[in-house]
Amino acid sequence: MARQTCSAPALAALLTAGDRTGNATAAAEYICSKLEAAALTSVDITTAVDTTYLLFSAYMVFAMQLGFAMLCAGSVRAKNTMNIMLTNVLDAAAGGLFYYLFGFAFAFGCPSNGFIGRYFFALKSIPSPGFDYSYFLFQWAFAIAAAGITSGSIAERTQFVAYLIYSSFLTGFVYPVVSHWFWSPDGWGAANRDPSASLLFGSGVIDFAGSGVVHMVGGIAGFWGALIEGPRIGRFDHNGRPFALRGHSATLVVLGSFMLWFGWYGFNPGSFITIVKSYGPIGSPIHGQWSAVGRAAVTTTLAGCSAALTTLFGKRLQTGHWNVFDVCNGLLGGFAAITAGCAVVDPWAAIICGFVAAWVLIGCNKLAERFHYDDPLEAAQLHGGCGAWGVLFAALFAKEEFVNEAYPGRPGRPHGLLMGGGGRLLAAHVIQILVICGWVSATMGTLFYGLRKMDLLRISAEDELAGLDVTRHGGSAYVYDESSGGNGGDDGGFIMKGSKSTNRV
Amino acid sequence: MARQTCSAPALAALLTAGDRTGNATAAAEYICSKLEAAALTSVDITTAVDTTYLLFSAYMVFAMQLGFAMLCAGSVRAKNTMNIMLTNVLDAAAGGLFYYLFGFAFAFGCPSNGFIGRYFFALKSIPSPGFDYSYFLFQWAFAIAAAGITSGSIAERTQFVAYLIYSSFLTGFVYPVVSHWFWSPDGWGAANRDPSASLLFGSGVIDFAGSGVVHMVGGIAGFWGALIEGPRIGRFDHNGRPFALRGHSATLVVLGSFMLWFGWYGFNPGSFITIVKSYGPIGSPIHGQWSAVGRAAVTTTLAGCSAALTTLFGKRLQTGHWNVFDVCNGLLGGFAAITAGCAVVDPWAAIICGFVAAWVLIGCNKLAERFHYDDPLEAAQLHGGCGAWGVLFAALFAKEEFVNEAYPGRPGRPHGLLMGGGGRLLAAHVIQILVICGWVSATMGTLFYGLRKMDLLRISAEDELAGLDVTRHGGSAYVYDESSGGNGGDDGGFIMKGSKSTNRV
Amino acid sequence: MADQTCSISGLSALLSTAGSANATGAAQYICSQLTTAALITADLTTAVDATFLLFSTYLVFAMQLGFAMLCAGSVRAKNTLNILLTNVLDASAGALFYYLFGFAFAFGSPSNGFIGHHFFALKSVPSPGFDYPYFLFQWAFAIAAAGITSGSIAERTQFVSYLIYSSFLTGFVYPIVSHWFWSADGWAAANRNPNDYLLFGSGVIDFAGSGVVHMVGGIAGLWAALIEGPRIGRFDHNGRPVALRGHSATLVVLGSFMLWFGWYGFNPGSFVTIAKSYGPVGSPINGQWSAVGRTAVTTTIAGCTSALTTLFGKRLQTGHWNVIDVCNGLLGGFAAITAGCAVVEPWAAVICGFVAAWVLIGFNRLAERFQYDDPLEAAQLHGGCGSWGVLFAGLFAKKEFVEEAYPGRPGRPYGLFMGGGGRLLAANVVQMLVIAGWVSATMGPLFFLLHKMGLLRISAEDELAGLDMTNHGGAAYVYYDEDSSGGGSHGGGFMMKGINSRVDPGLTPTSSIEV
Repeated sequence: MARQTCSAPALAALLTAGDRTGNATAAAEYICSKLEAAALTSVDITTAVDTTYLLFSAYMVFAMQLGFAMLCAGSVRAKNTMNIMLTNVLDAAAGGLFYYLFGFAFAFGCPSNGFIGRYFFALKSIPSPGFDYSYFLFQWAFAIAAAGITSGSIAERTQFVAYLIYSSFLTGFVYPVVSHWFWSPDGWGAANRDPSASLLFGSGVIDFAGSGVVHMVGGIAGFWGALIEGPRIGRFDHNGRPFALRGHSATLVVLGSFMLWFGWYGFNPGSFITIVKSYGPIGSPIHGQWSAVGRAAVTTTLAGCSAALTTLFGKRLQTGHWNVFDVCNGLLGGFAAITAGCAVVDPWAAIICGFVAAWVLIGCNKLAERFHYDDPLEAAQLHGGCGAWGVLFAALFAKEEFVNEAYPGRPGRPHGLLMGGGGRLLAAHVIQILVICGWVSATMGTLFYGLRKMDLLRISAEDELAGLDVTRHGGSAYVYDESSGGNGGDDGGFIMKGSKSTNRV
Repeated sequence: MARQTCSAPALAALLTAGDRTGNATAAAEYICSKLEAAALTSVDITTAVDTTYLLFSAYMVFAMQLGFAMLCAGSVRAKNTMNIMLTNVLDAAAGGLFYYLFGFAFAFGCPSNGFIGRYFFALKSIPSPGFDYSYFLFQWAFAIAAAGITSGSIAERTQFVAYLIYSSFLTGFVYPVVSHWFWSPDGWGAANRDPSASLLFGSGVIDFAGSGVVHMVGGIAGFWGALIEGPRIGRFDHNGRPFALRGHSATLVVLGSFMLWFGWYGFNPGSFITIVKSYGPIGSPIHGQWSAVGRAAVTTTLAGCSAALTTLFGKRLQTGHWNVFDVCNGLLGGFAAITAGCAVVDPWAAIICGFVAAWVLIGCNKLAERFHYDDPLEAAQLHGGCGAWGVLFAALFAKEEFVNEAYPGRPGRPHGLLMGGGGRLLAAHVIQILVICGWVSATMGTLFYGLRKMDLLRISAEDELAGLDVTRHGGSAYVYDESSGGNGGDDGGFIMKGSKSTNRV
Repeated sequence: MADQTCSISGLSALLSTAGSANATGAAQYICSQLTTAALITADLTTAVDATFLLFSTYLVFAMQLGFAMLCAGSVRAKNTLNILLTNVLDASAGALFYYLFGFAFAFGSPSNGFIGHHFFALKSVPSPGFDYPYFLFQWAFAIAAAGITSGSIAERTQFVSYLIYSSFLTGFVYPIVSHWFWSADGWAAANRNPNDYLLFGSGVIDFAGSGVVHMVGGIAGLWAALIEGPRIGRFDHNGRPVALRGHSATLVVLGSFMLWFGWYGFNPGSFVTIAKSYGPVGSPINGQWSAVGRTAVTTTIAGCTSALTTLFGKRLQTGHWNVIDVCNGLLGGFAAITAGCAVVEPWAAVICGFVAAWVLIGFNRLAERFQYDDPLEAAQLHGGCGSWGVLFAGLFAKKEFVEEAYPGRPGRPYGLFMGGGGRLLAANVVQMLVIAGWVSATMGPLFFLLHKMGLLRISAEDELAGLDMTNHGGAAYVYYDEDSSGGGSHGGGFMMKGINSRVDPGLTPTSSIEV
């Protein structure tokens, strides 16, 4: 930064000459130019701080992709590990290209209509004020998270080609359109709509970090995918009783869950986009976005924690053992639920959010078993179910003060029903749930159905029994043992020598 | 941020009128209001930068929980993996709730007496100046780290219920009280005590990031737990000779160690809490907290590295092979030791710190074997032993300049004995070690003893032999192979059926 | 923060008497206030930059975790402990050596163009421009270079020779290269001191180190792997290659994602500062913050393109979708974009990644042809794609971005294809040649010497049994322990047969007890 220097003698000369020669103008200009420079430098630093904040948040959201990959890998059987991990890598990679080419344009291309954006294709005319590269990166990380959710639902039985098609379609079109509706200043349902436009029900949808936009979209897409594919072989026996097909590594599940937790601190607090913004009188240490950001991190933490504990005891009563898989899923359910309201609720409300989310997840899982719906990662139940609860929760518990701080400029806007803010916010949120369900079903449901009709969706029963890794990915993920004397590079052979002999027995 | 604009004509008018009409006041007010605004904007930006710094540090400290989980998982036998990982998840989750409800209040509830805080229960009246949400999050991440340490000591043989009880008690009461003593401005032993209060020995305890407050507390709690439980079955044979019960995965140990290393950059440098603070003349690029923060990161790195290398060669001489488990533990021992003094010592001193820490750890491990003390993760030796050395180290090598910068406002305060600062700091630190030992023994020792008397502490010998995962957690952590035709949910079966036949062959 | 309160009464008293000689007082008052504000702003800027640099450093450090997991997953289970230990020691030994003299060789300023000679053991740090965060950032880079090489010589190298080469590389070879191209004193640096002459009037634009880091690591690995020869069983009697697959694809993916995560510190972090305006002050988009974001975007896009290209390219060749190859392709794209990340448009990153994927595939073909064995493809990936990245920066660097990232010399050359003439390309070609020559001249003889002294390669028996059993006291994985075979969970034999047929009980006292 250039340092402004102020020359006292020069100013003194101007001031002295001031009243005598009418040269006060020069003195005033001198002083003002210095003050202007100071103000502009502050603007620069503000931008730098905000960008730093946004970029590191984006990096953390990206780290969630690692979390998804490990969570998915641990939750499937060893024979399909390479398959699911490859899909997670490609979510990020293909998502990067498609979101760059047109996804970001559909989502945030401004100015546009309320339905779909149409600028910034391939980042053309970026940067422009309000739309810098860092913002694109942050939104990209969100987009690939949505696709990552869906991959869990259809794991272990889907053709790789189908995966590539749906992933590109979801990241490049379905998700961007939804995020345009609720997050772009042009979107018809956005709470931060342009000042001149009217809000939905005078309120708009407060889906702060995307319980609906990200989690429900991913979850519902996964729901249709898993429903159309049908359950994995062996998931339900002849009498329709469910069989647990356990994931192959609890360690990877815990690793993934912790990475997701870590990344969620970028997801939720990061959604403020900026951190240097005063809410109250300037210069106050506590009335600003910095405090709200911290609060969002705290509500996120508490919701996840209470959901994890609720699940722990709830499941203990039901099954008689302490199950780490379930606790991790409960934890993530709590996070998915608080995502919508994280910025506008009090910490105590977050505990309620997590408590209910745990039961929502347990309930959805019961329902899924009843209806023979098979979702290897419980993704539809977790992200769809808890996400929907989160959207409702935000509409119930949003606090007036926080709503006005996070969505400024429209005093007297509705807030949470239980906080005395009337039902209009709730109405808007119910609309959001219905619209997301409808849109995703109409697009992704059709896509999956089309893929099935073209025989591109599900793998053959033989492939499924043998495992995708061996049939499609050139070998299994693990080779802990090798026949010491023999040929180490026996690609087709399976990991454990033992399994060969098992077959023989 | 609002942009301040300065109107030159308006100011000129005021200046011109200045001396004629006595209207100088108006001109002065105009100029001053602009200057004030600039100053307040700087304050806002400063708060935002500090919060950004603190939050990302907190996220990194949280990532240590992932590190602990992986380190613990890799260091226990495969049959207890789910158990130890579940305890790590619950440390974070239960810790989140209890620290929210009263832990933070006990620790930092201000104003209070020197022994225990009593404000901010359930974050009531947060934010208030100096106590924002981000500060709570940072302290929570520290609290769960302490509980995580203890879980390693009592791994593989503890009932899950006992775990829940001790973890809540430690995070909710024992640890917060200790952190109140040494870190809260009200604490009787704090080095940053309120200016009016007198310091312990005129010095106070400089336990910057918690070698004593975090690591010794966790380590001593673990010591009593492991001592009261007794060693694992098979750890010492009939003649009392030790048997190594090796962890099941070195990869997880290294993964965990690296994650802990990563997180330690939040733990130590992050403990400055703020980064925008000038030490010298303002405007100097190097005399400020930003430089001290960087130095703390460097001392942390060097201490860990020299400890790792010392352990490598020390163990090589003793055992004849290069052992990665030992190197990782040495590394962590170095980190635990430098934690107290990281901010107040020179980089060269950090190398001494790490070198000694490695031998302290080796010595403590020898002692533990001699006295048939069994600690699966060496947590008591590592965090207790190296932590205690770290507390002493800080009192020996603290440099005057750095002490005055990190704990300003009391010129001439004592510093390290070997740096010519007299023995008063050392005396204070010895007191800290004794007090922490006494307090943790009195509370956690009693608790563990009570649990044992109530038969809630140790699992049965049969359960221990079978492994906690199968008996308590519904199956083993790993299922690499599955008998395709058989019962997918066969919980009791072990991972690799095939390997059975290997034995038969 | 210093007190900035403005006293209205004081100033008005001064102003009201302004006509007299007291104008000086008023002016001094106003100016002192303004100067204080400016200085506080300077402090803020420093703090913001330090925060940015430190967290970038932490991310780069996380790459070491990525390397460790990638390497571990890519070797066979019997050598896992060995490779893990080398990665831990890269970081540890690297820190000590880089602290003692590596940083001094690299950035000790003022110095000559060849090697630095200040700041040994961080003496007189901090000094302006050389603060602790900067040291830490450069350390994280140095250990990355050593980490690359460890992959090339995995599974067959004695641990002692590993310690020797790693110290030498981190403490001497790499710092000198980074001095040449990154220090303000370096003979080929693009950010050279204003009065010095730039190489070809341009200097080498290797922004984050495709050449300085990746080629150095890759070429060192090339010589080592070449001198050691292939692993036993890598090529059969007829010289046909046999894939010796890594033991865990999960770890490979974990490592790749961690590297991707860390690369966001590596590339955008190489700006070192973020609070720097390019255009008129106060503009929201004309500043280093935007360039930093753009760098993150180009990095992402290059990696993504390369991964997709590899996916389909390999699918056509081998008939299956291979996650290991995709991960390597991804990393190849990152290694390639590293040189130019800050000075190219996002669309150019697509080209960079696309070509990088084919470069990697091509080099792998060549390696098989010449029976060169590199367990992690490190020489091909970091050496090959790194070289392409250096060329790419010379071809596609955009004028505006070059002048922003390397300010103060208007009219400097930029990318050939962007109309900037061939001088930048010439400088970058010289960089490639010089790096290849320097690393070959230093690391090549070192490895050859180690080879002659019998310190380089392990014995064939050790190699077959696995390094973990022979040198590191046991296997990395113990999924089953025999103590409990009497208990409920009968079932499992052990994964690694090897542990039963233990090789040398004398060497492995602890493991012999437990089995």
